[in-house]
Amino acid sequence: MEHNFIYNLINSDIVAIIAIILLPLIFVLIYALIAILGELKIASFVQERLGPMRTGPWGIIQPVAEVVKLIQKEDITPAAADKKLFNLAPYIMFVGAFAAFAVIPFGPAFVPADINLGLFYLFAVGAFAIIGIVMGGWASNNKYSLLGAMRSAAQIISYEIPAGVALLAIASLAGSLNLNEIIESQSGWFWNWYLFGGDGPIWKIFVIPFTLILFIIFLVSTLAETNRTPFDIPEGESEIVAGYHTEYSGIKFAMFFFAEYANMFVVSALITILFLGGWNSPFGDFMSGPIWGAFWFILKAFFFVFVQIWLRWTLPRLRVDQLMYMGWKVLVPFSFVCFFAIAFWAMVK
Amino acid sequence: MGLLDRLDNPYNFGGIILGTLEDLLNWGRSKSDWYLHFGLACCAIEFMAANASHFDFMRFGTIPRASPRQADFMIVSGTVTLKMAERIVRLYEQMADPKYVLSMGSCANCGGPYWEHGYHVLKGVDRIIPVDVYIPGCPPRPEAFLEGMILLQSKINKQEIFKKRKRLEEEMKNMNQ
Amino acid sequence: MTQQEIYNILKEKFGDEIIEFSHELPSDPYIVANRSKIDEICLFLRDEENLNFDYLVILSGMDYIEKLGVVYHLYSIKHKHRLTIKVFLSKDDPHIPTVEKIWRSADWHEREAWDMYGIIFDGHHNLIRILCPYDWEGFPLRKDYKTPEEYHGIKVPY
Amino acid sequence: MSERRKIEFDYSGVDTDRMRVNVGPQHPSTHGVLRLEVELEGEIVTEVVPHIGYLHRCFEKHAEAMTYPQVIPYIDRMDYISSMNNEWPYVIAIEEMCGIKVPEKVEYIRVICAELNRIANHQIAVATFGLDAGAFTPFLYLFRDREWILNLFERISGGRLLYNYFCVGGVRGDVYPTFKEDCLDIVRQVRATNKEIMDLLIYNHIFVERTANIGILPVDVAINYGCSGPVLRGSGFPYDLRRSEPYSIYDRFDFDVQVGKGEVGTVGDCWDRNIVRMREMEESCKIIEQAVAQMPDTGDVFEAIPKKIRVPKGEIYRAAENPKGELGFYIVSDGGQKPFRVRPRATSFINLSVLPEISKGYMLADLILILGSIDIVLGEVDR
Repeated sequence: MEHNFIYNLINSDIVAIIAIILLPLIFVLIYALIAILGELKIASFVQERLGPMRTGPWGIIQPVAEVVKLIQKEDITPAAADKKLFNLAPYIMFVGAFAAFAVIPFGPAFVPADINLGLFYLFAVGAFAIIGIVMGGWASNNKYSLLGAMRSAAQIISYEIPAGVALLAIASLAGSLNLNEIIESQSGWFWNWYLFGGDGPIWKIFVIPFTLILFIIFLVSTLAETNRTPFDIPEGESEIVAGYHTEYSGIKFAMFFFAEYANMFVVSALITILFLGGWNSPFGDFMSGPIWGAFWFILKAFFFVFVQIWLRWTLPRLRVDQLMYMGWKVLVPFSFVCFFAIAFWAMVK
Repeated sequence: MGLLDRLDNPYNFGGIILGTLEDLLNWGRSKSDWYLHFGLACCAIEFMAANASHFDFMRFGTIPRASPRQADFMIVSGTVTLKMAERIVRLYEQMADPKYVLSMGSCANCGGPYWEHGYHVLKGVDRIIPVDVYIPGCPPRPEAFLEGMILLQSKINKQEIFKKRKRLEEEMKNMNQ
Repeated sequence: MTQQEIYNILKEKFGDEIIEFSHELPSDPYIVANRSKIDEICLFLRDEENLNFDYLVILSGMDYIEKLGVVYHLYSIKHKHRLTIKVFLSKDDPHIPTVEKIWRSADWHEREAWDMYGIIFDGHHNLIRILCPYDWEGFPLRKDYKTPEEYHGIKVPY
Repeated sequence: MSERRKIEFDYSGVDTDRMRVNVGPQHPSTHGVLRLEVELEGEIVTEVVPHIGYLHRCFEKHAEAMTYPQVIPYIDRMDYISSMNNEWPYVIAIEEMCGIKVPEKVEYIRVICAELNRIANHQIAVATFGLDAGAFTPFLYLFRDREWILNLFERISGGRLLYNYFCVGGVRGDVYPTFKEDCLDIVRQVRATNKEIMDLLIYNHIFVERTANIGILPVDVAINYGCSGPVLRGSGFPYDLRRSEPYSIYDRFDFDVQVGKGEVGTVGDCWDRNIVRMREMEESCKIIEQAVAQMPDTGDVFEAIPKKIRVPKGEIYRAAENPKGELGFYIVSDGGQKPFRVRPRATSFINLSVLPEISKGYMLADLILILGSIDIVLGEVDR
């Protein structure tokens, strides 16, 4: 708990815990609104148009309108659906996405739960999303939903493996599964980031290609895990209507919607932690400190959220079997090669 | 526009914007309209043009949804045939309340050029589902379509949710008596 | 090859099955054939080396008020010549052999002719309505067709 | 990834249920109101049954009830993406029956309009094809350019989408003074965007993977099914009415008939059909440039328009190269003011009939792409 300024400030258990829980929740809600607006505005920018313009100046409170609308929509549960699972699925999905925020270190002074197995926990909770998706898709009793859920399950499980191997490689470099320790081991200038082989003597340049490839593998895998283009086949609009959430409306759809954006942030944060030095400033001691740490962390994470949105409006969609091919025959072997190289480097360092 | 425009309303004193909950709800619904595009014929192409960068239908806060469950209003653009009529009714019923229908083009309004000899054409989509806004034209220009969208938004803005509920409750009471 | 020459070849091969050849300007020339062996005539037209009508341009059903008809427009991509064959059918017995085995595009055309005119193509594998709903009544393009008042409870006339 | 050709699974030892899915009539990517009854084995399509007629607007019945010029607006509404091209075979047929010779200037205006409309049609075809593959942005880029062409059409005919511009013996309005410059502007703009689309979409690695070796249509099958236009040419067969039987003044222009060559996959796959459309836009640009250079500045476009159209008794079939293929009209006249019968050779209707043949054994996602590559317009399929 020493990494938590609230705990140090108040030092009262229950109030501190509530505050610690609330802070990420508020962050998620605000972030989701920003991300939705970002999605609309970036899409518009890419496509040479303006995007929402009629809600506030430049349409910046558009997401608020969406939320206000979504909470007053009729909440339909189809008669043929499995009602319990159907109603539970979106909340599981959202809980899964939100639980990941428990260990994300926003700055040197704020980690909601500083546990030793942070990386492992994050990885485990990240897989929670497919339970929600498969549940929702199956319970909807809709063929498109079922197809979408099946695709999603196959996709997420396949891409956990290269992502997991990438995590292992970084863990072996850092010698820890604690997220804060991983970040601290990358402190200093930006060439100490694991993207560039981590801290080490000059002949670490031999390992830089492997970490760079690993970074790309991890980026691709996370795109697949969050169902973003070019891997958005679980909700591929042109084929299976809206995929697993075809039958969802109103607030339950909003949960799926929020969870998707929350997941985007989680994986972006993970990339930041593992490869870009988390809350470390890129310029050594310059602009570093608790507040600046949070700034750098959110800036880096938002950059990857932006990359995901950018890719979505640029690339076409892959097909299911191509996705599997890519996962098993390209990413998995390459990630193993990188893992061995990096582990060897970690040994001899 | 919407809530922010109501600076001249009776609840307003000294720069503070006040409104009723109804205003907020109406504002949300009118500014965030997700549509189900029921593209049927020629009008669908003009609708696509309205959706594209040149006219940018998204400015109004609309987002296309492929699933009727998540849509707020349906755009019926084109000739409705008898074979299609039942499908339109079914999709309309699948949409979540509150829902609206925008009839685009003469064919959907009244049968258009097919009104006389079209043995297989439904003479107006309002024979099977309630329509909120009619847009004339064969096909309507994208500008006409945008005008229709503004009309729909202003219609939503003027809805009286709570009064209607009260009235319905009274009617129910009277019926029970 | 001109249509007159094709007519001569056909007349020689099929004799009485080919009834007449008409060529009055400004109309296109056409050949009138008997319905009973139209599938054999078509197969011959497709497979004969110097005719080679491999492309069925269009197959239309017709209503000539007192009788029905089927018109075949053929084209040879190789020799670049066209041919029009007409077959007349009586309204009481609108049966004609199918040509869907010869040109696969005839499949949908014949279904359409059945849908619109009620012409029955003997031997067609799936002769059901194509444009109108499957439970539609009557043949809309016949000249004496009356628009129904109601379909599934929906009023049809304006 | 490209070694995977066609998916063939041996399911003999497995007891599975096949799933029948209804794709359409309201579906994001059936290009209108087509309904496909698809039988799926997992994700593999085992059977496709198209159900059409959801937009059956009784064109042929209307044509019998209208006078000859009144039919033209209904013809516009058949293939509503390429109206100018639609009107052409109809007016050619009637002009031939009545023995009308149209002025030189009208011929050039018609060629330019038809080619511009061909570009507009192919832009929509490529755009929606990209949309089916999940690429939304090229769709908007192509629609942005299409606006230029529509603006020009609006200036000469008054309509954005449905023009009613060609009439028997001429066109409904003369061109405006800066017409030629505008045409050349459009050609420049189209070329610039097409270059961008080539990079962004056509040669995008993911797009190539998605569309190459998918939905292969052999040329003999295509001919037997009566396919025409880019669907037939994509299979490598150079059949183009503008070249094989030049109507109007197409024998005066120098252009190539583009065919699919199987550059990234097999000849006749989805990518080939799509690239034929992309390259035909360039050919149309060439024709427009030549036509603009040759077009006479003076001349009365109304001089050959008859006051009253009375078509002599008889029948005629005339076809023209529509962007989607050979569009023809079989017109039977009984000598009156109304046609006895107008029977269109609906290209999309015939091209669509090949879909069940070429989509078996591919995945559901491929089926959508195969459908997109055929480029149908339901208004013409159902008439």
